[in-house]
Amino acid sequence: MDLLPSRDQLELTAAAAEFFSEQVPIAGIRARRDEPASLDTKTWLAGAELGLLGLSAPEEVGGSGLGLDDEALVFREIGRALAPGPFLGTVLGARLAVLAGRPDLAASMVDGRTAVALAELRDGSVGPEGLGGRLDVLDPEGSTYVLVLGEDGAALVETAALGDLEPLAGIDPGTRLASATVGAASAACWLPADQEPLRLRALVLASAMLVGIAEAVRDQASDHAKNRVQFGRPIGVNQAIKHRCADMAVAAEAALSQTMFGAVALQSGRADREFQVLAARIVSSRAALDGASANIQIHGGMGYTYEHDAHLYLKRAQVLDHLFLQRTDALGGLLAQAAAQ
Amino acid sequence: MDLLPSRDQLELTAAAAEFFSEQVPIAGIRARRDEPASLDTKTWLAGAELGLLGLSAPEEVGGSGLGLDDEALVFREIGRALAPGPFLGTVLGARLAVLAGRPDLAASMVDGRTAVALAELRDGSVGPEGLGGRLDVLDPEGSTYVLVLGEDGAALVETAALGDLEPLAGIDPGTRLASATVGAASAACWLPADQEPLRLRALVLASAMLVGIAEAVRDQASDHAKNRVQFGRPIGVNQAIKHRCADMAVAAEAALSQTMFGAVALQSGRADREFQVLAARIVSSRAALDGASANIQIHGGMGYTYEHDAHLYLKRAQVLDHLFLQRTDALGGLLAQAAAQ
Amino acid sequence: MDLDFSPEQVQFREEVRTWLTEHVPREQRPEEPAGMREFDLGWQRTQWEGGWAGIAWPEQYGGRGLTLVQQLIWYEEYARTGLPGIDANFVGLSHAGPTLMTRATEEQKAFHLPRILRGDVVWCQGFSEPGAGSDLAALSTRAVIDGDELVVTGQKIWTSFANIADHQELLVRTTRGDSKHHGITWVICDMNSPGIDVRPIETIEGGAEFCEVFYDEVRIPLENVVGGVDDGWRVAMSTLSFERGTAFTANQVRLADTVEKLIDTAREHPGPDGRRPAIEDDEIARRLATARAEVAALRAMTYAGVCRNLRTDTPGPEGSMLKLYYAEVAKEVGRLAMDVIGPDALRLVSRWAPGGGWTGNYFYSFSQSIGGGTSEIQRNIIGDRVLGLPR
Amino acid sequence: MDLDFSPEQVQFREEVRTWLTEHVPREQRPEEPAGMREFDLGWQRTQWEGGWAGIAWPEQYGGRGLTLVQQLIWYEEYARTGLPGIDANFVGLSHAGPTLMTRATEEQKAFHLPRILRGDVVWCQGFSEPGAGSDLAALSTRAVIDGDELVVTGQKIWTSFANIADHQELLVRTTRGDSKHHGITWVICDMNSPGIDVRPIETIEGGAEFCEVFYDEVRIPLENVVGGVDDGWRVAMSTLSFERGTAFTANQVRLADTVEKLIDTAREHPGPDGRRPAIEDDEIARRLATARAEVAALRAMTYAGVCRNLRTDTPGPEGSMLKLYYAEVAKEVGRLAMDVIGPDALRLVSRWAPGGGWTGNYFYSFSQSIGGGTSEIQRNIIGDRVLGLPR
Repeated sequence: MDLLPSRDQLELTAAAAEFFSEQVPIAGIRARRDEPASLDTKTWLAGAELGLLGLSAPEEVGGSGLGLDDEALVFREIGRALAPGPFLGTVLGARLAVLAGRPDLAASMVDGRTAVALAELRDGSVGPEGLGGRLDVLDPEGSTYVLVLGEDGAALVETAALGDLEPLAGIDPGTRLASATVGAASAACWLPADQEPLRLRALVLASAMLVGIAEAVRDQASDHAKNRVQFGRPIGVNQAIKHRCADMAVAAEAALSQTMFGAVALQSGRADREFQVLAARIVSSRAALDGASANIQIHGGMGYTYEHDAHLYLKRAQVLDHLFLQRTDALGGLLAQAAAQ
Repeated sequence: MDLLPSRDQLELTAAAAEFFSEQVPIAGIRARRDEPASLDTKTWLAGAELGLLGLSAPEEVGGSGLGLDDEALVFREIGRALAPGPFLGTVLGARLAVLAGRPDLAASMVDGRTAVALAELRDGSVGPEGLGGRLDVLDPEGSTYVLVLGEDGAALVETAALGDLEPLAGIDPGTRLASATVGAASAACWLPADQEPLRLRALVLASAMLVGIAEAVRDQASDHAKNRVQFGRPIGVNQAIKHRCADMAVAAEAALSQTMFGAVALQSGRADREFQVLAARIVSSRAALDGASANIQIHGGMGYTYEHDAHLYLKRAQVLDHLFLQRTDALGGLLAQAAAQ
Repeated sequence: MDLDFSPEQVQFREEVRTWLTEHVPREQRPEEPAGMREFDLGWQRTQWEGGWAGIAWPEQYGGRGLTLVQQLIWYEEYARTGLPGIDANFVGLSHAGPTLMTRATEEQKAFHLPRILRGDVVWCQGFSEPGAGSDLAALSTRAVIDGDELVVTGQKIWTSFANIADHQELLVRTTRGDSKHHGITWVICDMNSPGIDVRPIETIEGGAEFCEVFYDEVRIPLENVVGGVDDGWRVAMSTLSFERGTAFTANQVRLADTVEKLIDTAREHPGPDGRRPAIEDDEIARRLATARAEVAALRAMTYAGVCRNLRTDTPGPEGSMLKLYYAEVAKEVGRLAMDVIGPDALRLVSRWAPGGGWTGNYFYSFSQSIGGGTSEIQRNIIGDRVLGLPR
Repeated sequence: MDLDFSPEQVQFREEVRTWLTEHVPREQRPEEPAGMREFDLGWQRTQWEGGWAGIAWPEQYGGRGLTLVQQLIWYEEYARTGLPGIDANFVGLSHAGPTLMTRATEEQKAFHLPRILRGDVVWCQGFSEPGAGSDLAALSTRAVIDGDELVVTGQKIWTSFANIADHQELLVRTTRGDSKHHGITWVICDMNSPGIDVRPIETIEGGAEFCEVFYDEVRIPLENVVGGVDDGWRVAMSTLSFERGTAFTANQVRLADTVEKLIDTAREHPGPDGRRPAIEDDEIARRLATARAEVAALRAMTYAGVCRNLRTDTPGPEGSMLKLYYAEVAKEVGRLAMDVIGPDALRLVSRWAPGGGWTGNYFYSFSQSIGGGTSEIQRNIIGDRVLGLPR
């Protein structure tokens, strides 16, 4: 029984963190706000080169064959760095392609040539025969496929098959948003839910990103509390600030522990894996949203400016909070489970 | 437009407050915890003598002919003092008797000879023909009637007609609780809801008591924060304490203002009276429950002892929170109203 | 107690309502600064001509000399028209004007007050600095006396409408001594003076509501000082307590309106289960009802506060209670709306968009517990001054 | 990472489970003190005889010398039997025992530790005083050295089981100097000494969980001092951080069990609308699910904490995170239950009643954020020691 990162895992996450802080600084989100793509191709390919897209993919398709725990730890860094770009869709897409018997496709995703955007079904349905309905698409620019999760399974559908995308103003300057209405589009790959619970895997990775955000805002707020002086003392001496930082720390710690628990539970096929993953999503969403909100308040006026990073954490957390499963559905789903093992 | 107490009203409430603090000290609740009645007859009659039971009753039945605002201000003092005894039932019962054409009965309530207990219908129904079902009865000892509020109106039913009451352990040492199951009991008086919205009046008085509790715990917590020294300073210097007291003060102020607004709105027959009264109940319940809970925490270990008064405020607030209307029904009812005037 | 307005007050409300219906600007308020300035000043001038400027201002300064109740009625009716705030005229009418009335010389009053009421000029406020937020008295923008002028160098922040203002109520440090409250001077700064540089600040909601103002040896005549050199803290404090008076009413009425609009949205928008309207969700329904109750209580508190002011004539720290309660309710309404709209929460819609935008409103709501004194500062004030807790 | 216990650990759990099934006391725990003492000590003796006393205690002190993982497994399985806490044995096993191991002389250890494990004696704690709650070091119970004895006069409070205890870990002030942390002495007090008066304190939940202890010139041999006269603060601190280690696991498992029981209650009890079961109410359902998620996270945090302890061997301030999170979840569960049962909230039912009592549990839940260090103190510790914020 071990819930702490191994030495290898610490090295892996340090490398990922270094890549993001050097190649994908948060300020880049503001700089690129009017670009069609939230991340430039060069950086995307550099990330692929570093192996970020194939951590859990088998070696046959160019992956590293690591576990979901490793991947979750790296997605925590993606969340912490607020790295934009279709990491989530592409990593999940590669797994789908592998399990659906399309190693060629998976390989082109792992090496970064083929990007997969996320599409959330707002209305309609998806199945082995294809997709129809209304969708919200995240970061479609440059993607070859979109990943759509349905009740019965997950599909990869060609982005081109969605027809004209209507760009929308999204809340997160680091996530492009578009809307699509599709009559009928065929699925390039289909993975039935009873073969692999891809939604749970997606939730683990989203939870890990939320954990990274919760930790980042805890640290940003604490740093500010140490350095910002008002009334002759750092504001962190005030319990209104200190206790709020403490609450952020506790929520982040709970979210991290539960998310790793969920990752391992899913990976090891525990009977209560769905329980544990849903619980992870619930506590990590709360930690990130509450923490990001508190961080804005702690920064006062500065936290309300576009120039500061504080709002970017909140906005990304809001986006993640709506991915793969609405919060109320996660709660309903958790209550429907048998008690934890 | 005036929402502040007049000089007369200040005098009236000062007299009531003095009576309660001298004749009905909170410590008496602990002292009488094993007595059948929560208040002794002598004190009850002294209260009647002072006119507390007939504030809004017409002079013909021995009342003072004052308004609901006056009565609400006095019930705020009853709440603040945690005074036990069937004040609420008897005052409402007297109004019911007056409006139902039984001034004789009303007169005997106003002068304290006839006490009216509150009965909450848990299951069953009440109408002009009478009452049947399961009831919770509050402070039945010594009462001649119970007051039952139904959807269509309010009834006075003889306590004796309820048959054997089963005494229950209640949460509030200052409120006796019993259960009754009634096949059919006739109503001594019946007041249709379309003639007089007695439930709204009951809610105003209960809200006023909740306001008194919210103010009492605000004051008790603030006093403690000023006097309790830890780490060499009064604990009130700590924002964890100070800000909590501030929140209590704001909630109490909001509850007081809205309750008086509701009282006047009901009294003057404003079109939005139900809206305003339900809003009063909602904010005053929250102020009292949250405030009483915070007060226990601020008192630390002492607040967790039976010997301290802190728990008595919480327990009374819980009882009041369940009277006449469940909180969720108050919220549902408020949402069903048209917007405020 | 009663909720009845006197026949005169009822008639006053009728007049206000009629006049507003006839005179409220029909055209859209321009978003670019010059047009916005023209719009706001023009509208103020219309009010002035109609006799509605400075309802509770003393007659000697061109006001109507009526009570706070009439002022309250005006703000209620004004907010009900759905117009935005009093915006570019806010500082002049609600901060600078009242300060001048209390502390300025007759000459200063005679010059400035009529111009404010008539809509001739826009005022802005220069109090906060990057290093002096909650701790306002820590301000360090320096002013040196040179002959009959102050020479000002430094920086201010969070200045609304600095880009279109004519005058600024400016706090500067003239003496650096032992007490940070001593040595501050309150001075009227001409925003067209050489050496002033104004830069807009973009907010998290989008758009530029505030500016930074930089001062590089800006020369201000000493005769523009109000209340005496080094005595500006006392002058500024009189403004701050006025700020939390009835001027706040319009915000509240607008919040009540937002809650009602959100209830309407919840009736139409699919709820969390994707089938029933959001309002049929038990949790959402209860939170909507709670917001309704709290907004009602906010109004009741305001009324009680006005009554208290009528009796005592000195606005107390109770204004902080209103401000705090308002901010917390506004933030909860912001969050609640995000839950009502579900996955639509990903779409950014400006709160000024026709039909209202809930995501824009959500981000905007974060400013409510920061601007005009953070909720933490309000809790300090309530703890210290209302409850008398030790510092 | 993995959640798999080693084959030895799995086997250990099996053994624990089997043994507990066979040996758990069937009779009701008596409520009167003498019977309760006999029950608790008898049950500890049974565990000792079965080889389950002091699982993570070093072998040299009669323990099993196993790791915290086994200790965790024991607590998990123990709590699953539905037995109450380790109660009268708690202070001996989880506070006093570990302190003696770290700080006592070989003689003291040899005398006391086996007696604790064998269930020969009950220990209680004498730390808090009426004037020294959160500020423990402000304690003023005085001890004067007289020959080879300490003479103790003063008062302690919140002492569980003082009425049935044999020994007490007692903090007294031997020197009053500049530093309040210096001059405190940790001493073993014989609870049968003349001059000790024990009075029960009734709680808001009903029943007397705590006692006040009064000392009137109580004579304690100096050889009972642990860690040196005046050096008791350091001794006490080692106990306090142990307190927030695995001993806490049983509470958590019990809280998880409470949440599951509440879910069962919500399936059966009518909800707020009086028609559907409470669990079909959207708000109640979400709060139940949130509680489930948080209790799961509490376990995950505990596991992560045990893993950290295995690596570093020094329990850090992270224990305060667990304690705080636990307390806040427990309080929310207490409130939630009141909403689940609706108007039944007026009936007082002890949480020890067969089937469980939600009103009793609600009042009890208030103690969770007070006892063992208030939630405010935990937040201070987390802010100061985990986040390094300025004091």
